[in-house]
Amino acid sequence: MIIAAIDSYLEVAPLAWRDAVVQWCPEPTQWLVHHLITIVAILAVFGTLFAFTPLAERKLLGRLQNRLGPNRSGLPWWQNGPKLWGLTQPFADAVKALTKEDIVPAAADKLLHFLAPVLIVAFSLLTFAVLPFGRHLVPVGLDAALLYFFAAGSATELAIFMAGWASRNKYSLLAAMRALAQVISYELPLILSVVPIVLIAGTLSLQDIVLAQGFWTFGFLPHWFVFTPWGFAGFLLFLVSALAESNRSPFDLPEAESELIAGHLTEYSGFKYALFFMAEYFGLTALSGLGVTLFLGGWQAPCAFLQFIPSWLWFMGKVIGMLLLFIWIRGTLLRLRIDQLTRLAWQFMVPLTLINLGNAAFWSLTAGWTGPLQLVRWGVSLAIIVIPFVLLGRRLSAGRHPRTYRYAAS
Amino acid sequence: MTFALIIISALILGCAAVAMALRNLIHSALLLIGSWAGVAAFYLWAGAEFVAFAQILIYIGAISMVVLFAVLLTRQGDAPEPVEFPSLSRFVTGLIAGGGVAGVLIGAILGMPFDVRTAQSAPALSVKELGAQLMGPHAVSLLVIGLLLTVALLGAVLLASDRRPDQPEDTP
Amino acid sequence: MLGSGIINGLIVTAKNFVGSYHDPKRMVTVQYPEERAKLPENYRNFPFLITENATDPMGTLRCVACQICEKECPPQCIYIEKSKDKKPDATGKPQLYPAVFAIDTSVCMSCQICVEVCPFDAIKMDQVFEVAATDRFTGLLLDREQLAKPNSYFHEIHPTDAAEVDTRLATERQAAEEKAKAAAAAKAAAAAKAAAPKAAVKPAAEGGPTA
Amino acid sequence: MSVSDLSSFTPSSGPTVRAVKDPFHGDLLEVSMGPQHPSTHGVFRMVVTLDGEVVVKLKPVFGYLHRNHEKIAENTTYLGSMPYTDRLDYLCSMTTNWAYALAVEKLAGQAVPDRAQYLRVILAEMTRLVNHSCLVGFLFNDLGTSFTPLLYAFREREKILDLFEALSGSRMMCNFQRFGGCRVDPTPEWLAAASRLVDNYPRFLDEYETMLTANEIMLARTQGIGILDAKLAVNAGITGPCLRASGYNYDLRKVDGYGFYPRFDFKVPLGAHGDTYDRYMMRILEMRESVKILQQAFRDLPGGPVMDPKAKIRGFRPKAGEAYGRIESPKGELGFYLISDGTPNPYRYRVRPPSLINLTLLEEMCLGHTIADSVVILGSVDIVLGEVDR
Amino acid sequence: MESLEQIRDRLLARFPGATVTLVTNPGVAAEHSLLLDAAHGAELALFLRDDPALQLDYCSNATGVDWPDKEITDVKKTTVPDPAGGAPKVVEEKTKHVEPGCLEAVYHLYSMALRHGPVVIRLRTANRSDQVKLPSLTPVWRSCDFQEREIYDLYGIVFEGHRDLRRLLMWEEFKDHPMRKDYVDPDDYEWEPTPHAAVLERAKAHYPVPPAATPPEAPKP
Repeated sequence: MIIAAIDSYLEVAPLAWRDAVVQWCPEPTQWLVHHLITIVAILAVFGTLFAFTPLAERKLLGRLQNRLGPNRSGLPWWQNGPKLWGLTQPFADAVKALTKEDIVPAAADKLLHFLAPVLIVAFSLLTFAVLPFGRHLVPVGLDAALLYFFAAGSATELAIFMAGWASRNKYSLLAAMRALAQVISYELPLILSVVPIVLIAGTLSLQDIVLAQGFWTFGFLPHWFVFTPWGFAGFLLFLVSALAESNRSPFDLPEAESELIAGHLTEYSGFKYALFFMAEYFGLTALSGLGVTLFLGGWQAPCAFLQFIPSWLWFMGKVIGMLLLFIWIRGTLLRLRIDQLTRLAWQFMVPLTLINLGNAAFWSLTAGWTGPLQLVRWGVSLAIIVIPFVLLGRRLSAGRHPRTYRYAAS
Repeated sequence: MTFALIIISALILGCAAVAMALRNLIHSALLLIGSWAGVAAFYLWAGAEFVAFAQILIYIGAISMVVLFAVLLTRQGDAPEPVEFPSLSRFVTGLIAGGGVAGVLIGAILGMPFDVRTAQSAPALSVKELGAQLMGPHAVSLLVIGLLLTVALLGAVLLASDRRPDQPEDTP
Repeated sequence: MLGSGIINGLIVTAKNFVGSYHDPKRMVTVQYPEERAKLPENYRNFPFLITENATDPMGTLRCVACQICEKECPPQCIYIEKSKDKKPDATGKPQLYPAVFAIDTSVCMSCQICVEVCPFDAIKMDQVFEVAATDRFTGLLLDREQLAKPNSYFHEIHPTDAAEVDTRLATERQAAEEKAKAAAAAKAAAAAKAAAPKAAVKPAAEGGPTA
Repeated sequence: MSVSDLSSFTPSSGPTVRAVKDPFHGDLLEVSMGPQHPSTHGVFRMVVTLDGEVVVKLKPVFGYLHRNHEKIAENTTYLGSMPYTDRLDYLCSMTTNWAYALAVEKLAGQAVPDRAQYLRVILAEMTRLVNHSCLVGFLFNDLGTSFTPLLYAFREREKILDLFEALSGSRMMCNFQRFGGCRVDPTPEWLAAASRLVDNYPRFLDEYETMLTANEIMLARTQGIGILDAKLAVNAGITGPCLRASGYNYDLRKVDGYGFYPRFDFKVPLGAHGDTYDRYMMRILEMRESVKILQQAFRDLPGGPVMDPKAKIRGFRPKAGEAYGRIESPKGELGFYLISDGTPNPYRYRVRPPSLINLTLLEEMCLGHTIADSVVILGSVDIVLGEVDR
Repeated sequence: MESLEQIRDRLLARFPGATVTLVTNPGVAAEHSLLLDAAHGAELALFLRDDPALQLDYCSNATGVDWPDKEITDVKKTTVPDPAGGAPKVVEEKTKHVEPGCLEAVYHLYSMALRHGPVVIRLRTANRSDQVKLPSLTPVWRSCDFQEREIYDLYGIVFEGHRDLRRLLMWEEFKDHPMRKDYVDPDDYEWEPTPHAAVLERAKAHYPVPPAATPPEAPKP
């Protein structure tokens, strides 16, 4: 009984606090205060998450590479006090980013140069408005939430172009073009890999999609979409295009381009550069939030009896898990070349997502099958997606396989 | 509610006007994109969420890129040649053309049966019904548009690919 | 299968990640200022001059300013000026000593050729690597006083090398002493012999007048 | 093959190079991947002319690290030049010392005891492990990983460098060989530690191979890139792993049989395609062969003196004459050509640098590839600027 | 592999116009070499590379050597009968004459195909001042490309027929050739407190000694 009480209280706690504050202020401003608090809450939670993600990245990469990662930045006023395992590193980075000199090149287009970082952070923050953080914690319950998410996400390209163009530097323009080519060519597989979810769930609203994943067979087998053949394939395709969309590891062509210096960020320094950095991490968090909502059951608990833990904890746990997965991939994989990247998008990802769409259609048509037919359904669904994957994979890496070597006779 | 409408229409018309007047081509292109955003805001005000987000996704996401690439690849930099006004005849022909188009547009709008004033209270159409409508009565027009887009896509691919005949498609 | 190579790579890095928590062999870095890696005994950085004891460093320098190391040093960074007078060294023989012995550590590449060619084991390699100086010109130009370190320090940093050098020097000193004693004894014997015939003559002379 | 057609030799098997000026292309972009560049392994500069992404012309520029090592050597004694040879190829100082000592011993007819010969083989093969693990780490850095393979390789390299430090006193500037043997006799503990390290070195190689050799992105980025034709390579004097990657069997350890190499049985790996992937695999397979040689060398290391008792440290005056000694350094054929006129200083001291001559065909290898590939091709050729510019 | 004499005779037979002489190496290594005359250098090299018996397809090393003008005082001992009928006296006349020096390019050729040892060939210029031209062997062996550019840069031998003869190591505007024996290196060093006075004096001529750093001549008592 008590657990249920606590659960219901914790579940609704953020809303209760907000309503308390709203009651407290005068009538005309209540509407405004209501929304302001939601915005401030989101910014606070994801702001600190953004602050600690680079630290987690550097420590995790360090551990991958047999070293410790940052653990030196203790407390500022306590000279040789405890080092706190480097937990105060984000504040040190923030101070560094703020105090660094912000150089604007003379020939740059001042207005666009200033507007680009502002726009890119604004657009990537907009996407947080529709993510269902908890059972009751949905900032804006839109009917076409998924479409809104992609609309806000796709506007970042405009900001990248403005950054590349405004720096008035040949390399940054070249790199901006390359970044646009990458983002545009991976938007199609991103959206197409999500369409099967809409087809099965029958709605564009994210809250309903999470609710559609809310059942457990035998109490501990969740009905998350990722545990279906088309769902798992969709999740992998979503993962790869999310990596490309947010310029992360195997596709970090524009920014880590050792040939074109720092891509469209070459002429930025100080706080503006930190803004671009922040936008990249917000975009990454938003995309992993969407991935969690669509494929991993959003705020649903993995097992029925675990539901007493508040739902927004589940959501945050899964998002952090996705971020760690991205960091892990960054610590291992090599970078693709620009033409291989675009070929992967058009010749491998797009056909696979279309086939996956067909697979989901087959899945929804055969929803009625029960008993042994269930196995047949799974088998056929698996076949529909695995066979093209193997064939396209073979075509993509035609003639490339690890070689065996002969030794000289003499 | 009309107060929001005034702001949105001011935004749309203002951006379009300034875009037309500016010398710097890139700035005017961006202002054009601003006015498209205004149109999206208008849809939101009118309660049609789906159309608004589609507008943002397509216009601001993709078509703006096409416009900016076109501007970049055709003109070198942002130094436009000065536009000269030599003769009255150029002014008159301009006026006639503008007047003709404006007349047709206003005639079409006034002739429409729906009542402009009560637009904002239209019933909020849910996405599911919208989908059903699209797939139901309007399926034919949807397929025609789809066909048109694929043809455009294939045309673009053909146009781009025959530029380098000797470059084999699958270089390592 | 397309992704198998990538998945193997991920598994290897995961093993390293997990290993870094429980497998000391994997964590190779050391927290420098607090923990210090143990330097191997043969480690060499900049040369230093050996003095017999710490009390009177300039008095008991082993170096006899023979300037072999100055000639043999590839980057020519040693500068020696002989002293005018002589002072007795450990074996008592009067030897010259360096009035000025400067090593320009900004030029020295610690190649230890000076140690190899020094016949008197007067210069050995130190193990100091924290030698930051504020001024490029005088900070790194070490003169005789800064270079001289007692033999006990040499035992501390190169135990086996120091022991071997000391035994060799001790045997040489004994040999020198025996030779000196033998020479002294021979001189005494010769003097005695010379004195003996004189004595023989003298008694004869005494015998003569008294007879 | 007459003179004319060789100089205009275009790589027939390489990617097609667009000769005709295509009207659609705008002006070419000349990029100077300058002395300060994250992936040119030191102060090396390539003036690259780009058509969009594709390299059309590539001119290497040298001389940023030129100290005129040969003029210095003419003004110091033979022994005085030995520490400078550490600074030539600062990744493998032991093999460079040995090459110089070999040339001077050939010049002066100096004998070397057996234990010193075995020790030289041991140290040379350990240096080969150090250099190849370095190269493989840097190659993956150029390919875009965020330092993970590089730090795995460095972890192994550090263990070997600690052994060098315990033996010669310095990790990279060993100054260890003398004319007639080695300077210090290794202690039994050192030998035990070294053979223990060598025994579990293959574990590191297996971890590397499972992690990266079958990686799809690695295959896509390196196979078929920077193809080097064997015949052209021989004519251009390319030696070492780059030549063997093109399938030409020429390893000085087998050809010259210098030192005690004929006593060890080891195999020489050969590539088939001569592209960047083959060059990478050559290094991995050569590391496995070096481990075999080391195990045999540790097993039957003889006793006896490490330095020829008659060898003189000071006043070393070889008779007038000249000699050319060469060894198989990890980068290729490293040679020393000495002319002596009876004085303690050499009259002419010439170093044959494998890194510089392996760059002769850099342009032919990079033509037709993108700029991202040219960085990887340069990485696979394995140059060290100390040796290139001397 | 046939001995150098046989190679020389086959070369002379094959190219009657060329002069090929054997240069003996007095050292222990006894690697003798063939001095080819500059005019026919390229054809001789091509023959060495293409001859089926030799197949010297790999030029390992191309080195520049500077032999400056040597002052030779040849002592002629003549026995002069003593007019006064005593024992004949030996009179030494020292006649000093200057033997003209030359710049030399030494090539070490190996055969990778037949795996046999070095054949060393030398090409010498007429003198060290104006006639410093030699035929370039880069068209024959591509490996001499950078090495000949280095010899041109450090010794000043101009190689005709080289694909792209530019300075390899020094910057383009550098005038002199550093590796020549009579090269005087510029003395505008930055001031250094190296105890050796020679460097100090030369540096002082160019740079005022910074007041703060007193040179170590005045040793502390």
